[in-house]
Amino acid sequence: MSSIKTSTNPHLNNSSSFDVERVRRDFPILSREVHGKPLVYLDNGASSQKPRVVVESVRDAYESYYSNVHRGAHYLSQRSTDSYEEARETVARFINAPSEKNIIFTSSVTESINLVAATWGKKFLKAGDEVILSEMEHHANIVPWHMLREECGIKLMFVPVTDAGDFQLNKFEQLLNANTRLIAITECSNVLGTMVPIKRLVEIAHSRGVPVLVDGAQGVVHHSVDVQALDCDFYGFTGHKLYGPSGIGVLYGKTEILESMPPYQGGGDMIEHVTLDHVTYNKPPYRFEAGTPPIVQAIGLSAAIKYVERLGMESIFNHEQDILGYANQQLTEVEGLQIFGTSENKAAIMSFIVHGLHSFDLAAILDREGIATRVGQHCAEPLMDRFGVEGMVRASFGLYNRRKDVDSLVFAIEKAKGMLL
Amino acid sequence: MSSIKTSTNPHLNNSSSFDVERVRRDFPILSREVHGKPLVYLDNGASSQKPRVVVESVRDAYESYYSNVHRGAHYLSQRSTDSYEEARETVARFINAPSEKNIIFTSSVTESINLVAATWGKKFLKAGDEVILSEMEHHANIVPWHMLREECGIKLMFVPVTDAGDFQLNKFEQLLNANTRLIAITECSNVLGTMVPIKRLVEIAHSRGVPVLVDGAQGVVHHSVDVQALDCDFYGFTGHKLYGPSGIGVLYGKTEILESMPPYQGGGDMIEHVTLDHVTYNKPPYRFEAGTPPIVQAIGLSAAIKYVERLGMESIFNHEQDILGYANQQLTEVEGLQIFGTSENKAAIMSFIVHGLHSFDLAAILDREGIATRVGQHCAEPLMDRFGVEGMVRASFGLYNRRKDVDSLVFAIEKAKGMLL
Amino acid sequence: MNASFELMRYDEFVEALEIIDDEDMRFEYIIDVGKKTRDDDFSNDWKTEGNLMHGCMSKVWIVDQMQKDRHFFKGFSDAIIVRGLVSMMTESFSGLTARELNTLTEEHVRKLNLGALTTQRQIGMMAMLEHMKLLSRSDRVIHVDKI
Amino acid sequence: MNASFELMRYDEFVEALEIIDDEDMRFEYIIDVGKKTRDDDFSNDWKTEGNLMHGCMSKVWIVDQMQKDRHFFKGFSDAIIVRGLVSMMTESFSGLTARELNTLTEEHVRKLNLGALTTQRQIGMMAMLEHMKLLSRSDRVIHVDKI
Ligand SMILES: Cc1ncc(COP(=O)(O)O)c(C=O)c1O
Ligand SMILES: Cc1ncc(COP(=O)(O)O)c(C=O)c1O
Repeated sequence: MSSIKTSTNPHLNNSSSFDVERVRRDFPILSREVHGKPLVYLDNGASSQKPRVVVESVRDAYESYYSNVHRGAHYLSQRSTDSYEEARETVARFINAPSEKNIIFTSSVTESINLVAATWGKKFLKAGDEVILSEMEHHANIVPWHMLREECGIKLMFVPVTDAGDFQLNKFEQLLNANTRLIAITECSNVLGTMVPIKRLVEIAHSRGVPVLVDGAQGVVHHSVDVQALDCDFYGFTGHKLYGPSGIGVLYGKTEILESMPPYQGGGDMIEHVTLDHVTYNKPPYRFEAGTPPIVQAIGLSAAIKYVERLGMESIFNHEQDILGYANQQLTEVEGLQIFGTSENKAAIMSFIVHGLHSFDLAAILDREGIATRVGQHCAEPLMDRFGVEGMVRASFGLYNRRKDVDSLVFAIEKAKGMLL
Repeated sequence: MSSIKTSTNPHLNNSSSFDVERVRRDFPILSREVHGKPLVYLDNGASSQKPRVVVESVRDAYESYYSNVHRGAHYLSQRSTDSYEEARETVARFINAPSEKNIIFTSSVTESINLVAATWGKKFLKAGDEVILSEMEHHANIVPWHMLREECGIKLMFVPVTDAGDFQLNKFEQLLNANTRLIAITECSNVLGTMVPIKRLVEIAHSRGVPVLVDGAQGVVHHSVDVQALDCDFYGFTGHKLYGPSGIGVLYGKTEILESMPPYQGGGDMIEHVTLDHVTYNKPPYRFEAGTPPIVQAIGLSAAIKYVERLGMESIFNHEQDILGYANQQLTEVEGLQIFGTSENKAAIMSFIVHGLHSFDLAAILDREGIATRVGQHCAEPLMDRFGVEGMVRASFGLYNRRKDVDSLVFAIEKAKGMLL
Repeated sequence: MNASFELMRYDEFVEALEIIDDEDMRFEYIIDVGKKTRDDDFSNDWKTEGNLMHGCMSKVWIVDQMQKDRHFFKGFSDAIIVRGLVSMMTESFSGLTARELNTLTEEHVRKLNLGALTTQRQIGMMAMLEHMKLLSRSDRVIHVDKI
Repeated sequence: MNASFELMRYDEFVEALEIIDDEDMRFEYIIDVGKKTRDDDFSNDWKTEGNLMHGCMSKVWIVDQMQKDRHFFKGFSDAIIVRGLVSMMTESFSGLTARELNTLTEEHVRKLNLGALTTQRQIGMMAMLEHMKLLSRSDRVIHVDKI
């Protein structure tokens, strides 16, 4: 990955193969105005916008072949089941899972992680067992483990990050011990942008026989993922950040592990037989999909994945790294602005404060200028504590952002300074 | 409610105020063909089709104001949050909840029931405590309690149904005892159509201090619901059966009960504060909505509710009762056909077998005739055992069905008999 | 809205905001109110956990100083815009009796017509009003007469 | 598909279905095959839990009778349409050695071109083929020579 500090980086002026203006035309919302100004959407870390093909696939499903899945013997039901299962195959191909049977659909990555904590966690973890997280986890990858701590007395250990926001493999190794039972780690910090060296981390963890869960919520959006190459045991992500619909998430798990897990929620589709006294459960992935699943959302996610595949994750990565490099350059020049997260390996996320300005005031003025950013703790309170701040403003970039958007951001920051200081 | 046995029922020829042909034009899918025949969609019990306004509200959300909710300080985020919270108000109004704070969005009624079992259930139930269900529960309202039985040793008691498929209040009263801690009951059987006398049941249960959870998955679709009049403690339903999107469910709970409950899943939005060692939780309903919720699905559900409100639940009920009466008349005349569920209080659901024909063969031939029904155990295996059958064919009617659809059904059944016997 | 008491400061705000017909300028007006609320108007001693109003995106402190039977609120926030809003609320609704306070409704907030404000902040202001009402009934009231 | 062995019965089915160019008629063809498979072709003794193929919507039993090194399958279902499909599968792929069986692929199933069948049933037939392969390697094989 490219360093954001080097402006001589070959990618910086080289997103020629990627025609961003053309790409933008696929996203109807991007041409709207906010407070009378053109929308500059820099809140992709929270959720991204949807290309027309995604919205169309949703409409088409409802208007031409919608039905419940796995249930009816009729044509529409089979047509919907095919599309739903085809979405599972699309996801499997996208992250290079060995089989679509390794793919569980959930409603969000939050649910994916909770599922693992409540099934695998509750079955295999006991008091005194240790789970290693990092200091830069999203609450979604802290609270489920905290709840397990409350329930069964496991211990949580946190790998600290450096001032630059880098993950420290050596500190991680120091935390590993005979009681370590799981590593639950983000692939990419939603605040700092830092990419965690997952492959290396998995090697180390596996050499000690410890499985690894990866929170890929941010990672999967910014670069191409190969769960077999990473060799992680679980990988979760959420559809709405990957240009897909809201209400859909994914959990990948290795076959033997999924097979060893008890079910999560109980209901239709996840059972084999139910009598008044006894219940037997279905095989994975169905064992973990109780009730009517988010059918059309899975179909929409599949359309989103095909869309980014068509653009190419490599091209998206290069394009975003170009924006990131430019943003780094431009923001560094703003007086009083402090960037958090300056790792050499980072995704296109820029969190910062401007000294003397309250972040809420700053974000509010950016909003009046049509610029959507996020402000606050970013569901990462421990990380805010680590950096001793109450909140940050975050500009997180997506495949449709441009250098021009960075210019708008910088202009608006200067305006805010003028208004508030 | 009207008896389906009386053809002199005033409703039977009296759906004049309800122009079904006009209503059908709101549902694009209904004009499609299946296997070269016009689609006759009679699988509404599994999931219903979506009116254009629902699909449009989803498209509009994505194309004109989509963003994550509760998070950003920017315009789109606030616009999305408003729409999401407005959906909560719509749901509250629709089932007459005292406040929108009583409404939790889930991904399905299956999740709603699992939520109650995993939070309220795990906190307040212990070994030996009894939960009363009925013999006609959907697996979604059996398996979560079964899982709790496995985990904590509670006991499940099942109220039997009569041969006509009626719920037996007296048998229910007999099962009530000092160990009874919860009644979890369907409002309407998804197989038999039987309406359970919830109001009366709640009175009896409350007189013993026992709370009641109502599975309204089918009930909410067919008649108007007033949770305050019913006085039930929990009420769950699912959006996709109510002409809304897939991937959205609802849990209503009384305020004091929700406040007494620990959280379900952990993640963003459901917390107040997170440090490495400690977590404090948000108030209901947010405490129970971890992570990014099904934003656009809630908005779509709101559009669906407004749609049925516009038609009027009363009119929908009367219209469907007319179809039901007609279907009962016509199907009774088919030689060898046996109807399951002949309660005087039933919703527009007809389950049956034809003696000498395997239900799968029958449903397959119906499908070739363009008629979508469901066949099998309908996620209600104990009920199949009760009636001593391996499966049934179910024709479940929605607001857009017509007497004509019944005629098509009967015609196709006769054809199947010709082909198979 | 048919209060039998006068809300002079409130009426001034309503009038000032009515005259401004540009959203951006209304926004700047709030910033100005925020800037005018100086740090030294709000004692550091009051910036305690106990005086925090929960549920806001930035920190908001409100205190209620009672003189005779009338409540006088002071508020502060670390963010200027919010500080402007808190000031408008506390100044608007000071000088009332508990009974009078309780007659205030959403309408009072809505009438400020802070179109520049997004709905969430409107809700935030409603929450402030509710918070002030609660505060006035709590044991946190500072009885100035007794000091 | 370049099997070095012959599948006579299979080829007959493929041919017959190719000639029929109407979906409904292809459907009726399967029903006919199902009807021709009589109850007395499939011993009641074989209708055991153990011989059930799981995951089907209706009951499907399959047995494998081995003569020398060749597998001869018989199948039955309580539903006529499924019975037709099972019969086509078991008749098509009987008489092969274990090694030959293992060369059979999805293509063989697809080539039957049961357009009248919806995808799920195609998948069902794939599952049947897989089930037959597994069965032939299991201890459930009935060795006819030894009887
Ligand atoms: C009575 C009843 N309860 C629960 C469910 C489960 O609904 P869902 O699959 O949407 O969670 C259904 C629908 O199948 C139902 O009919
Ligand atoms: C790193 C990370 N993990 C988890 C999540 C939670 O995603 P969701 O809210 O879709 O479950 C997010 C997004 O906010 C995230 O950035």
